[in-house]
Amino acid sequence: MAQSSSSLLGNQRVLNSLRTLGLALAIVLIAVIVQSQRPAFLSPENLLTLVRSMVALGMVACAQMLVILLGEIDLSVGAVYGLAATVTATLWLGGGSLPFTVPLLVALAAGLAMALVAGGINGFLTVRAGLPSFITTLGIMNVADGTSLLIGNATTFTPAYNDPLPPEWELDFFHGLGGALMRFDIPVETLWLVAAFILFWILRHRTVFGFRLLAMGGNPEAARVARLPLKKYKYAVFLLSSLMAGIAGILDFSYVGSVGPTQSSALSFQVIAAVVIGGASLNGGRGTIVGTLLGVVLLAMLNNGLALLGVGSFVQLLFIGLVTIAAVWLDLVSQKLIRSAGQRAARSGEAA
Amino acid sequence: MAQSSSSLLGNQRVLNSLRTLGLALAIVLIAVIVQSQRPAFLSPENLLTLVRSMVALGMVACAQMLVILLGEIDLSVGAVYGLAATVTATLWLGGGSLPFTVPLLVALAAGLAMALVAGGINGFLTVRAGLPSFITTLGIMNVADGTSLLIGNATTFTPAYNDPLPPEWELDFFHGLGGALMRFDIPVETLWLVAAFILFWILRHRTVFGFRLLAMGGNPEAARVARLPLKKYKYAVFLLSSLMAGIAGILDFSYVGSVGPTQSSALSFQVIAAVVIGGASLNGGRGTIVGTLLGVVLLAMLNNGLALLGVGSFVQLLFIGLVTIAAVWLDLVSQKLIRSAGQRAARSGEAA
Amino acid sequence: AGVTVPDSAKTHTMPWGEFKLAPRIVEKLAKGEKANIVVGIEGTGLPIQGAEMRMGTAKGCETANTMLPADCRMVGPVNPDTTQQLAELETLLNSGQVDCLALQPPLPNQFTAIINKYAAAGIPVFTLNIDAPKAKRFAFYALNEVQAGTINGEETAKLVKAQGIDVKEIALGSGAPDQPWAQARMEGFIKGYKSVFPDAKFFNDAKSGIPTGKNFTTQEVLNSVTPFLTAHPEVTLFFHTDQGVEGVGNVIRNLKLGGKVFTSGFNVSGAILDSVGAGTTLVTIDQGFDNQAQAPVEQCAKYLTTGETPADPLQYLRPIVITQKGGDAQIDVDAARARLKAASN
Amino acid sequence: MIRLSGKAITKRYGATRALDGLDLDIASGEIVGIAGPNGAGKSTLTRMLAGEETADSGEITLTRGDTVVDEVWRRVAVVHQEPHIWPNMTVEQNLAVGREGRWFGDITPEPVSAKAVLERLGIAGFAHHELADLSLAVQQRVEIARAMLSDADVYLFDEPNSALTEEESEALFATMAELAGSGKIVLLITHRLNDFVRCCQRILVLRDGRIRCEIRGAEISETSIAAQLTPAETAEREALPASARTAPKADGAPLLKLQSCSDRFGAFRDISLDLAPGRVLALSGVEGSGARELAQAMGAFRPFRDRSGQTFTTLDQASVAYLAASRRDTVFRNLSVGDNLASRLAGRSLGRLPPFIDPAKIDALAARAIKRYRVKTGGSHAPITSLSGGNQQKVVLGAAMEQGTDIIVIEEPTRGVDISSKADIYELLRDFAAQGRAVVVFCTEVQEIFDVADDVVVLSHGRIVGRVDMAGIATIPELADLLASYEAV
Ligand SMILES: Nc1ncnc2c1ncn2[C@@H]1O[C@H](COP(=O)(O)OP(=O)(O)OP(=O)(O)O)[C@@H](O)[C@H]1O
Ligand SMILES: Nc1ncnc2c1ncn2[C@@H]1O[C@H](COP(=O)(O)OP(=O)(O)OP(=O)(O)O)[C@@H](O)[C@H]1O
Ligand SMILES: O[C@@H]1[C@@H](O)[C@H](O)OC[C@H]1O
Ligand SMILES: [Mg+2]
Ligand SMILES: [Mg+2]
Repeated sequence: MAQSSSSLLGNQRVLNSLRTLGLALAIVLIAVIVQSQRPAFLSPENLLTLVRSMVALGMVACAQMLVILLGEIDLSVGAVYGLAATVTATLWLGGGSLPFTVPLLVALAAGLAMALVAGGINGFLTVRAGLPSFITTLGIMNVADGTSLLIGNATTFTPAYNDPLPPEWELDFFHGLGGALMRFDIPVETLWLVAAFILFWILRHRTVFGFRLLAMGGNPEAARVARLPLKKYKYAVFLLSSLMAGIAGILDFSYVGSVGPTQSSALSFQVIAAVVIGGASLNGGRGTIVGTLLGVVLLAMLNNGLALLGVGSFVQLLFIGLVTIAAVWLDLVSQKLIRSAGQRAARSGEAA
Repeated sequence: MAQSSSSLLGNQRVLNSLRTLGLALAIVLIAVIVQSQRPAFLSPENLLTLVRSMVALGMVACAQMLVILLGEIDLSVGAVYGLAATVTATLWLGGGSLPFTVPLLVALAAGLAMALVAGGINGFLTVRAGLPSFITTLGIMNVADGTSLLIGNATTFTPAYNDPLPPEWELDFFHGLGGALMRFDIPVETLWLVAAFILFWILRHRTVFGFRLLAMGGNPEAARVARLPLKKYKYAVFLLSSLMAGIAGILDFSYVGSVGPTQSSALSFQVIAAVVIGGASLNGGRGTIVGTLLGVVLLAMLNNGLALLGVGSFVQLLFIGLVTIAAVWLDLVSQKLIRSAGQRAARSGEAA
Repeated sequence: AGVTVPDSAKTHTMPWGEFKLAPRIVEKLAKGEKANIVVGIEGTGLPIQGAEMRMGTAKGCETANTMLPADCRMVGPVNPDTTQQLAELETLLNSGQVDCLALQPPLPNQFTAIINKYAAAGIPVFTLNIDAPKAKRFAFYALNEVQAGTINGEETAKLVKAQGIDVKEIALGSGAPDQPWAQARMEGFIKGYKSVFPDAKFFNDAKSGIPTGKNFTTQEVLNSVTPFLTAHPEVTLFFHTDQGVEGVGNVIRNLKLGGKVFTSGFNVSGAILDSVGAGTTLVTIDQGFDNQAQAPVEQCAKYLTTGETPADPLQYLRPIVITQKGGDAQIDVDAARARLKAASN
Repeated sequence: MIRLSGKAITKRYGATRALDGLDLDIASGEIVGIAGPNGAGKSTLTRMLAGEETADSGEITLTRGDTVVDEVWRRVAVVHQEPHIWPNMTVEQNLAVGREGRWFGDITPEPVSAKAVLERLGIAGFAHHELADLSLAVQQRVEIARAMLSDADVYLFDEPNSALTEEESEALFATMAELAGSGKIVLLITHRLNDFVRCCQRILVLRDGRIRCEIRGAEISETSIAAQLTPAETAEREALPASARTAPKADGAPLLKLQSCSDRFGAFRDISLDLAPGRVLALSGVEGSGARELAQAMGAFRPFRDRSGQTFTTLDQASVAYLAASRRDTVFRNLSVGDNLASRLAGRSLGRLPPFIDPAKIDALAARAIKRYRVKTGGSHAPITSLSGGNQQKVVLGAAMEQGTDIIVIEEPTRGVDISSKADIYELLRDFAAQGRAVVVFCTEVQEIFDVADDVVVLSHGRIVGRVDMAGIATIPELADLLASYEAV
């Protein structure tokens, strides 16, 4: 009896960990289909391209997942992504609307500081003023967009062709942040992505912080009754979210080699989509890093695959819509199957 | 006792109806500021422009509010808005990728039917497959965008200059739908807006449908136990939402005089913002038509006012962000005041 | 010490009928008040375009001020948004804030009705970059997109021939493959290229351009063109209709396909010119966004002070063709750099 | 004559047999009690009867005279253990949901009967208040009002009075008796054995998903029911009357001193109170007396306002854990049993390196707590939503007690908990206090006050109207009379 019940427990854990199986399956399926049409898909070059294209999305999505776990949302990440890069560029290279320049390191610090300020305001307005975060972050999205356009004056900045040219070491250092290629032509940027995933996994699944986020998101009222530090945690997730957006913006600037005005809402949208595809609930209390990773992979792979196939843009939209729906559906169906298998296993365990 | 409690009842009702006072205040405040700078603001012409600019936003927002009341979301409205107009245009005028044309009335019916199909799929996937509506409608947004591009072949359709020119009466009829000017130069479109607000106000506040939506959104589990027809209602709101988006798309097509491929996500975003600004909760169970109207007015007036003031487009973004936040904040503060007045009244009523 | 508006400006016969300048404009100019020249574009925050058009507006305004006192202002949504742009134009119209309008509608002929309203209100309207030929506008300033695409195609083909490049297949891509201007450029490119190589094989056609990201950013181009080129080794020439050509150059460099795969396209930036210098980008066309904004602003002032307006409403600006070495009706990389600097300062 | 019968009803959740071939036969005219320990299957049975969930097997039939009713659930009204109400709607609107009566117009319940029911339940004054702003007790009464207003043959009351006071319960029982008298079937589920004695003519004892025995008429007494509920436990532990307990005298320095403290919204005024270590303090008072709000304030869940108008919380003086009455506000429904138990903890209790957690450590901790608080569950990884109401209460109580604060403040500590566990919980609370800490409870049941408290403070109209040292109280009726006399002031 003790034996069977313990095997059951083990079972339940296994079941829990299978939660995003359906999504993984959908990804494998897409990979198989694309590969069968275009053998270049699984080539090392293309896989590198694929991973590289996930960097910003993935880094920002990890933090966004924590925001969503709390039942909040951060629509401003796209704008902050642009803001951090633009502020860095303007301060470092000049040419925007600021009358002075500063050394690279100062500019980088200022770029990230701007991101943190945005996050801090998001936190303040949501926590203190009690505004819905949809409004707060929508407002800050506009403010951040406006600010970066004002500061950068809609200019496109290119360090390598700037006049005056920054010192060699600065150019190298900046390129080294994200754009430089390591062995096997792996861009430095991808390391950041890997690091972010590992750190966020630990944060979410192996720290008191992550544990409490889960509780707070599941029932904020109960969290208030249990006197969990809801407010502090809200600040923390908004700051993290903005910080990751800022870092991603600067890394992409480094990788691309230039930065100009961007349309910010697109990234925010993709990021939230990835998190939700990954099984997080917009009502809070549910969400994992592995799920988020899979959501990011799905979106990135879909774009990559469609580009590989060279389908026209109209059809691409159709595919993206249909495949997203199908993947989440598959995930849902498999979750249901797994759950009922679990119940059956439990019953037979009891009968034994 | 009976007397004091009945006066209290009256009191509490009044308090309930004051819920969006803060927002109304914010709107008045903005109006006063803009008017003091630009006397043209309150001119009849400008007020007409203002109202006209609210038509699509307002009509779609009313229906979206019902979706949100149920705790769901419809991101596809922007795409459906474009789809209905494009389908109508292609079928009526030719020139897209369809090899035939049909009379205007058939084309209009087809355009609206397409909208309803989109809504039906949204409903089906959310209700039957149990997908989060964020995913469903995001997917359908892409599918609808793709479809309208495929059908319309990214052509820009202009009835008045079409070759062959449609019959005179069709042109007149079509223009009469939304674009024609009535007495005092009031465009027909605005009548639709007024009608939509009245109908949706009745639907939300004076029918069982609206009453039950409120209940279902506030506590779906209790609604299930009370055997409210949750699924039917979900279908209904998604269908309504798509229908209104379709109608708005066709009306704007009539007013603008042409339609082409547009970027669809912007409208969805604005619509949701208006609803949330109007005090609806994205968790469901909270939302009024008057609030939504105020949200729509706030956004439209902000755009109008900033255009009048002639601030640069970058600064406009800043303002839009800040004012949105400030308005919702003001609303919240006033709500808190009203609510605590209510609590105190309740307390004294109870003591009596 | 005001400006007297000549009679030829007060009423003017256009191909579409009679134009009557609003008396209030005549009066205000007579009083010495400033004329409000408004440039309304599709997206003030669009990469390259937004910044260059702002410069152009400023330059045009300087010239305009030599003719009459003028205030010039650029309006429009930050990113393309038809509804918002339309509402803004309506608002400006009925608050009497515009005395002359230079407008870029989001789509051809899309803003016919509002342009006609401006005309009816006695305000001259010019279009730029995207035209509304059915509307009561005075003139249109832009590239002839088909023609510019054709030139691009021809010049690219000539270089291919001259350098003995082995082109197996050609792909067409765009940030906005659904837009008419993009399709016109692709169409022109095919035509121009085929005038040299009639049997050239195209991977896709003008209606099915490969989408490379609707925000025209390099990031998006990298994510879409890299896999495409990886999967299609037979494609050795990639024509890109807009600023995203910068990204294509990057992709070719990143994939170490320099010398094997080439690109051509539109617009300039430091990186694009670098790629032209390296021989990877064969041809790029500087649309002169600055010129597109500058010309109608100057024309506004000219009309109000002299009543003159171009006889041909299609004022096509010369496409500035940039190649590595320059040549007939072309400029080389260095000259292009100088121009770029001028256009953005 | 209405007859409700069930044959071999079975319902399984995973490995749990919630109902295990239950047979049932009830005729109209009497109030039938259903007794059973936590997790016995009582709520499951009500859900089956009301058709809210379908049984795995078995049959439920309702006959009226000779006719068999088609859709049984249509004739069943339920008062759920956890109120199924709409927090975003007013009390009046809550009554109308699902039986709106007309398609257009201002939707309100049928005014005459609604007013009568609300007045009877004493909540007419709240008719236009949103339920979110009201206490659990009011919410529970709204749930009752909904059942009263429905036209049914069968009325199921699943712990309807777990947040009601003695008098309020009395009124409820009178209504139930009327229903039974008018030929309806009335079922009552409760853990207050005294309620059975007061109003039932027949009691079914449910254990492990089956009806194990029936107690009728004169045989009904608290002891006889208790004996059936816990037959395994040979030595039934009688709760010690307070006079026989040895709580330390209130001599240590008070853990908390309140001097003329008031509530911001005027729920209570001018409260002066010392909370002595080692003792269990009960706050008593009807809904609206301010007692519940005072408990919340002592739990640092609501700010106090001192004489100078400054606001402060008890957290400034001591560490406080607080537990709200409604499980809606205490249970993390997205977490497992184990995680709920660990939810209030931090630091080393969750792992060796503080910011990091060690799942194994949480497991061990949860396993210990499950045993200690006697939670009936499939294991610490089971979702908390799979637990019966009483077992959920044990989990949240455990979570608060494991927190190890100086003071613990609990509203309705044993709401929904069965009698054998109640005794355990009282003992745990007293042990807690015995370590030089203090416990404050707000409860509506006199029995509970009698069983757990060392001191009682009675509030009425926001002021303290009486203080009782339980050492001087020997019987429950004596306490009840005393409390009633204070409240009547
Ligand atoms: N949704 C569910 N999933 C899994 N198990 C469940 C579920 N609902 C009930 N159970 C189990 O069924 C059994 C009976 O539960 P039920 O709620 O009927 O008990 P109860 O008699 O009402 O107890 P209480 O007095 O504590 O309310 C319990 O063991 C419980 O854990
Ligand atoms: N006086 C109080 N009344 C009601 N709730 C309170 C009170 N004090 C604390 N809480 C609850 O306890 C939780 C944690 O306390 P708080 O909000 O101060 O956050 P915090 O991040 O811990 O801040 P601090 O660093 O000031 O302790 C909050 O969710 C809050 O609701
Ligand atoms: O060149 C393009 C321009 O003509 C269009 O209007 O916007 C995008 C640009 O790339
Ligand atoms: Mg605190
Ligand atoms: Mg129960």
